[in-house]
Amino acid sequence: MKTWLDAWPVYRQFTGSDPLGRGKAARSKATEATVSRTATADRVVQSVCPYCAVGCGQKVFVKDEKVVQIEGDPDSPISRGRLCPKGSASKQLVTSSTRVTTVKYRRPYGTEWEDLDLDTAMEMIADRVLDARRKGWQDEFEGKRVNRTMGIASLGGATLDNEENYLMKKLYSAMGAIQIENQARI
Amino acid sequence: MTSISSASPALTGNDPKNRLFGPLPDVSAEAGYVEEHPKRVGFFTDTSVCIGCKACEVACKEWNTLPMDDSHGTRDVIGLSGMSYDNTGQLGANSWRHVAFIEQTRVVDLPMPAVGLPGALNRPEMPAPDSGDLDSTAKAQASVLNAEALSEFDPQTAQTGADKQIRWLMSSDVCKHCTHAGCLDACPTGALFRTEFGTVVVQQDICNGCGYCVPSCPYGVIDQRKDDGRVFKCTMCYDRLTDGLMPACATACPTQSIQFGDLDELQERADARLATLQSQGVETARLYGRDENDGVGGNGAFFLLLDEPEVYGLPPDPIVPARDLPAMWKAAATGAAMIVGVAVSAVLGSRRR
Amino acid sequence: MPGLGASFGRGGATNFLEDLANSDCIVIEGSNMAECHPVGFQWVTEAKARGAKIVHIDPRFTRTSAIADLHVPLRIGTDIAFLGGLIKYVLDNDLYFKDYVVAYTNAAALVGEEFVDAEDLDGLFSGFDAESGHYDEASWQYEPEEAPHSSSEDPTGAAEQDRTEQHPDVKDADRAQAAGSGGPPIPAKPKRDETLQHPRSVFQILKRHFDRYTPEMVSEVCGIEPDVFEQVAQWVTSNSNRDRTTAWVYSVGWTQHSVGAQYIRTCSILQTLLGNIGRPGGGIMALRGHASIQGSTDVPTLFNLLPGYLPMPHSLQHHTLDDYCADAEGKAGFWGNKRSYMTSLLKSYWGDAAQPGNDFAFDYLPKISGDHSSYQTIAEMIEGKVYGYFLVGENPSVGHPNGRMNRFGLANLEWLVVRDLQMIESATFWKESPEIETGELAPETIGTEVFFMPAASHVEKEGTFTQTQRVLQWRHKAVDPPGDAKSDLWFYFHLGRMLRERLKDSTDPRDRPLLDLTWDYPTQGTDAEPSAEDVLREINGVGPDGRALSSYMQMKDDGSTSGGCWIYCGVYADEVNQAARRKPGREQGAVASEWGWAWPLNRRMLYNRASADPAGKPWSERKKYVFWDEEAGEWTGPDVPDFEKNKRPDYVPPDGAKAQDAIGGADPFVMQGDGKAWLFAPSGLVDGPMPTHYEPAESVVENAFYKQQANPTLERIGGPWNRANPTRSEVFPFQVTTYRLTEHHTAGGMSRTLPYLAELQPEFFVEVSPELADLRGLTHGDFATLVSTRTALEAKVLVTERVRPIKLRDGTVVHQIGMPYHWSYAGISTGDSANDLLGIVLDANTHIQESKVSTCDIVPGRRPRGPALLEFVESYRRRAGVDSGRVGLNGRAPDDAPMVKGQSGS
Amino acid sequence: MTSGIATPGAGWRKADGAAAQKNQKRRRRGNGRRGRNAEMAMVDEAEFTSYYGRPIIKAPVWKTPDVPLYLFLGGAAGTSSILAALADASARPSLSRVGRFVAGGGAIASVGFLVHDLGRPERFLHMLRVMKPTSALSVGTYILSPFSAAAGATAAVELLGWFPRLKRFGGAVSALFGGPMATYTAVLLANTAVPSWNHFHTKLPFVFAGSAMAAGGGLCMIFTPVDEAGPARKMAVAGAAVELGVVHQIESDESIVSEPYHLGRAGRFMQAAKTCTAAGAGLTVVAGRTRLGAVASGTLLAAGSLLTRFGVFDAGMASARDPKYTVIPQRERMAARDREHASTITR
Repeated sequence: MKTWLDAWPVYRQFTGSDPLGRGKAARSKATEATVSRTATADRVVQSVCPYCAVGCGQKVFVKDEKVVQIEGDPDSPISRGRLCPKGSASKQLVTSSTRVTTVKYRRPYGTEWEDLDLDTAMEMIADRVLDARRKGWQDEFEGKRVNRTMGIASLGGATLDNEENYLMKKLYSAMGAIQIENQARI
Repeated sequence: MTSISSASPALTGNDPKNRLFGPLPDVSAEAGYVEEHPKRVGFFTDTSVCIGCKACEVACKEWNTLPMDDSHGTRDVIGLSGMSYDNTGQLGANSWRHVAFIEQTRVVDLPMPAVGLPGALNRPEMPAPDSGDLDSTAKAQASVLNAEALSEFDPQTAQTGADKQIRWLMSSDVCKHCTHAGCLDACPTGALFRTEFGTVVVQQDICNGCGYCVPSCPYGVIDQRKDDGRVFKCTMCYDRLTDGLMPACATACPTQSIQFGDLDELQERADARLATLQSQGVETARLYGRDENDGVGGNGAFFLLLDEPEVYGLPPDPIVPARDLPAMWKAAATGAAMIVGVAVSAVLGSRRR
Repeated sequence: MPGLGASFGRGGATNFLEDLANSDCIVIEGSNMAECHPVGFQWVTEAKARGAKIVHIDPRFTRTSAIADLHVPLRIGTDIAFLGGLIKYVLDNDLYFKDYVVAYTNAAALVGEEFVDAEDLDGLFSGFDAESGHYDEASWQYEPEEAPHSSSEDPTGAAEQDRTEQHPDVKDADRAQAAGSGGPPIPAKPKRDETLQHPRSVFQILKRHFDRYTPEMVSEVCGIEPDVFEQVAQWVTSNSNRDRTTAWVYSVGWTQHSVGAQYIRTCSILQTLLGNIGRPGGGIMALRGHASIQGSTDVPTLFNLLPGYLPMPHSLQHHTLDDYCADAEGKAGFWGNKRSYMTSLLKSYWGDAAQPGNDFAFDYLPKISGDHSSYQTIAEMIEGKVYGYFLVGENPSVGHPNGRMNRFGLANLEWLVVRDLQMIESATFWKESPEIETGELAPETIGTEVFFMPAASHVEKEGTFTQTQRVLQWRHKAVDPPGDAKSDLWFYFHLGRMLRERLKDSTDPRDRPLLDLTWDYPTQGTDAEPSAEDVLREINGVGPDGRALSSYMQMKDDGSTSGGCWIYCGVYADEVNQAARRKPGREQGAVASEWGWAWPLNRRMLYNRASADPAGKPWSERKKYVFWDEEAGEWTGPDVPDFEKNKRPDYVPPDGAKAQDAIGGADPFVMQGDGKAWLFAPSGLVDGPMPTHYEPAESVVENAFYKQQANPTLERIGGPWNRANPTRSEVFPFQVTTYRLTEHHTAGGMSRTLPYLAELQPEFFVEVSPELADLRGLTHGDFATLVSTRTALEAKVLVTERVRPIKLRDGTVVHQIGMPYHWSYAGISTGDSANDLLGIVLDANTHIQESKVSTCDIVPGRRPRGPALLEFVESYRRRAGVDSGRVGLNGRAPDDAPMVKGQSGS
Repeated sequence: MTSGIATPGAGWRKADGAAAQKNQKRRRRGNGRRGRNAEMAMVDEAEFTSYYGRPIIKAPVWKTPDVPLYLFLGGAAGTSSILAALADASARPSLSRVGRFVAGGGAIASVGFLVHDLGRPERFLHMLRVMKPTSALSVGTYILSPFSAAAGATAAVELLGWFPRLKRFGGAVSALFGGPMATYTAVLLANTAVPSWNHFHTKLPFVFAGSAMAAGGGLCMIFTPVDEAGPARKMAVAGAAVELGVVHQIESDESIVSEPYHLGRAGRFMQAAKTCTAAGAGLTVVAGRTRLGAVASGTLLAAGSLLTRFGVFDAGMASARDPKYTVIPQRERMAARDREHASTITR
């Protein structure tokens, strides 16, 4: 009976320290159980914002292998935990419902996208790379040795990691592709 | 044990403890947190350093998983507002932070130089350009702007051109977490409650969407989400506070325009900031919501503004409606008594049959 | 950035963001820092709170201006005039930092007699070849101390080098950018006049060159009042001395001009004269716009560079490793060790296959032969010369100027691979682009095979970004990417693996580079993700003992060391991923050296030896930074000295010294051949040793300085899809500039798709002044149509006094239109794409387009739809006397396009 | 803040160039009904500023006609219940019976409207979680609940003819709450930030009391034989007089917040209400003792009351939507305070 009555805020109003029912007496069960989702995250990972080049530190909170929060990393001496609207929207960027997560394929003269298996796509791309490389190959240009292909070009965004850029340039150079460019030019 | 009636200034008209109105040194204790409780926390929003980036808006939405908004509670309707860079419009159920943008000019008293342009001549369908009056323009430019005038210039104000000065005010508005909160007074379910931190929060498991808090807020903060029925507003990230974290907006704010902390400390900081600005000649600077003697007993979230409050869409002299509650109940009781009186005399004054 | 590289020896920002808090005056010019780098801007507001003056120089009154003490609304494209005016002001009033200038700059160097200044050739320097549009830099050289080649060990090679260096094809290949780390080579040390009085001293040449940049001229050209100029000059100069420093902040508001590199050069000259380089609170802060745009030039995916700013071998110059290193062999500074860096790179690429006997596989590298930059490549695509294209996190259909031309390029490929998070416009051009509506493209005519490969986001992979101040920060992986999404590292590793597998039995010598490639990165997890940390270690380099190198000074030219990017050497020192260091900022000093890792060798402020006087003492207590500790016999301070730690300040290089040993103890610019900051750049820039004001390629104003209207070397790409608006055309009477908003990110793929960002700036709009609105009858909130020779766009109109018409002294009024460029047809917030309006005109130094200024017309109402749009734009072209912009099938030139029924070019 | 409202921002003006933004320049009905001093006149001329003409406070989200109907029915039911109880005590069975039906029907319908107006109707019982004297809705809940229970039950047993003693007790209970039931709704409106309600917080209860009497009396008149309906007629006429009198006070108030009672839809409602009420009261006096006259006048009175509720409701909504009703009174208040402050200083 006592417990049951205690659960009724009016009773708490009459018996407690909050007669007007605007504070303690009005607290609900859910309120008493309030917990921040940063507190319940399985882990926190330190990352860096992918938008502009200030390089703000981010803390990525993960729960059940899902990103549940991304916020500024106060440890960063550069950003001191702050983020701009884009950085603050990073979780939405990562968890966006419109992200495309499967391979899409458009055949020549096709009018619609088709689904394609990732492995098949990789095989097809590898075939096409070798073919374009061969078709665009130049041993010499205007009498000078160039050992290159003009059949393949590439344009990377400046949100590529250094490691990715490195592998790209290394692979392209080895295959002889030279028209390798980046947002850094823009 | 206190009885309701003896503790009900609203009904008795007796409010010695300032429970309805006036300064209140310890809002949490008044709300029943009589034992040890955290200090009252708040926001100090210093608009003189706001860069209008809206990080606060986004960080708030991300943390609180608010829906996209057109500021009227309906979703998926977006369009350019034309109100400078403000496309949020106002605080609402889905926008708990709102950055206001106000473009202002101060005309330097000069004849406006005429305007001409290259290339307009062969476009007869266009209005013919006036020929520029070189002399008056040059004279105007020369006479108005000199280094002295510039150094006297309001340091908060950037300068553009000779004939007018421009400034662009930006301010991130938020729930004020009033000492005397109209919404909290109005809520009939106890969904709105004051937390141990002195903030005012809606308990979403309780709210039944009566909507009474909406017109009770003198700042027009809280609003109903139409498709949900319940009301929503800034919680000052109550859940984060319980985890010892700062609210999301203050965490994100790049220039510390939004500062979070213990209210008394923020107030000191704000006073110092105001003094600095005033010593620099920023005459238009003033604090808003800092005064505990104002109509809501002071705000938990207060501001340093550079113009009158209404310029930012804030009421210049808000008063919590409950200030007059005793008078209202008195009038209602008198009215009720009057009905009984009229009815009794009507019955007594009528002949039977 | 060659502007910085040619001036100081490295292309990176000289200071770091946090250091802005130490400034006494900050000038933000060519940058809208508060909007585009809001979090970095906290250091500006901090400086302001400490009493610093903040000046914002920008055509528009932006959110940066709102916080600044002073906004200077100069006319778009006139920064050189403004900065040149400041240089003259400094020189005329003897306000330069004399001790600094004499000791640390090339002010005292003498230039050869053949040099003729632009002052005397009406805007052209000596050596210009009108036919090719290129300069020969020979006449810009120093007067040598001794005969040029006597100190060189390889006279023939060097001579050969000198000859080919000036070849147009080599110029086209963007050698300037190779100054990203290591200044351009100079043949010999110059004669000097320490009194600075010799008429051919750099100092006197500079004085004469900037003589006509008077306050009146600045006022006339920039459209600002002389008193505003005076105020800026006064704040800047009074805050630049032993005790005080001024910082300059720029961004793409400078680089995206046809004279972009020279904008930065002008600022470099000014900041050098004021003694603000290498000192706390000083410097030139280059703000990059993307998470790792600095990294993307350091470890480049650029046609003309190899990692660490080593130039890509050129077919005319570099047949062997010896050729490649000839310009550097025996030279002072960086160039002296070029062979070590290159050899280490080749060892990283080809491992055991790179041996002294085969020139360390130098021949495996493909050679460039001219300009192969992005826009050139697009033009070649339209001609059908390129078969396959990879777009990796890039959306040229929206992000590049002249989107129509870009889309025509894509439509003429055989195949296209797009790797991105969202379905971006560059992947859907074949069915949704504006050209589908106009009828210029149709799915049925486009043979391009498109593979959309979902990519991993920044939290779904690990690796480093190099941010704007050269700091590498490691990102840890938080979660696995969803579905088929994979990191780019995964994609390229496995693509390489598959190619090598396919070719494993090949005997074709052209396949050797692929087969000999070191490509054995360990993989982890079920999807066999290669280890990014392993790649980083390879980039760092490994010594003969198999351990990670800790400094590029350890690199050898005998093949005993490897290293994929010499300037990043040290990032894996002591076998520790230094970029992953996360010692909280509050637990370290202001420089925070233990957070991440900065190239070179974790130096946060470049050229910081200049923060001390020639004797090694701090210039002042207030601006103390790095100084010589005589007792310890080393340079010390809160930062890593950007100098050899134990090189005494009074060190004088002995005769015949090479590489770093040839740099004196009082020469802070260790990457320059002479250890000096360059007020005059005898080489390194293709459009002049000193900056001159040219009008933008598309301008409504005549150049008031010289007869030469625009940059004589600017690069155009011709075609019906890239017509130019004529200069001072009455058909296109308004200037237009493009920019970003805080709420969106570049081409919008990462912002227009996100509800929280899309709703903040929901529609494409343009900003116009009330005067222009009156003139053209534009209504706030309604649509207007903007027209150029490329196309026409519609946008909502925001009438605002923040955009100001510029009144020039001759009575003309220049109306400027502001146009954010984030939109296109995909995503939540949509609109026409601003970049479609722009043409492609390039800075010859960088091949960066002039997207910050062009011309257009604006009329009320919405644009025509469908084929009517083509006719509408064509009518403007006709009126402006411009060639037709009509194209044939899939955007090809009308003539060589195969005729298809009902679709012929006009 | 001494700069006063004539010089907001010391010369700074909104830089618009956009016609859309220029709509907030002026104010006020121009009928010169102002008495005060020259300083007030200066205030009159002042431009008032706002943020792009946007409202400062949020207008109530209450649905219409639910809430105006609730106000009307609650009032009519409340007064009817009193009338019924007194009629019962004075042996007027018909009037008592009618009064109980009106009270019961009105009470049940009000509860229905109230619940329907909730955003989450299924949670209507949460109203009983707390008892808050600061909330008119909470206090109202503790008035409405016993009232509607009692009135409803009384009407039910009246209809069924069971338990006569219980009926009398129920009638007495509902009568006890009838008065508060009729007037608390005025506090419900006045205890908000809505300018045109809040400003008249001491007047609205009397408007509502009068209006409720007119409605309750009117409705009872309609259904009660004229012989027994004397008390209803008297109460109705008295109520109408009170309503008209206090409404007149509100409409002729100095403050700008009385303006919405004249303008637009609210103004039309108020005008119609006055007409109906006055006509109803007059007709009651003249022809209330005839069956037809009773029906007609009762209907007019009830309609007048209903229209008053709609008018008051709409006036409040209009005052909430236009920032001038928020800003100008507050500015005037501040100016008055400043004057007072200045005079205390000089004294």
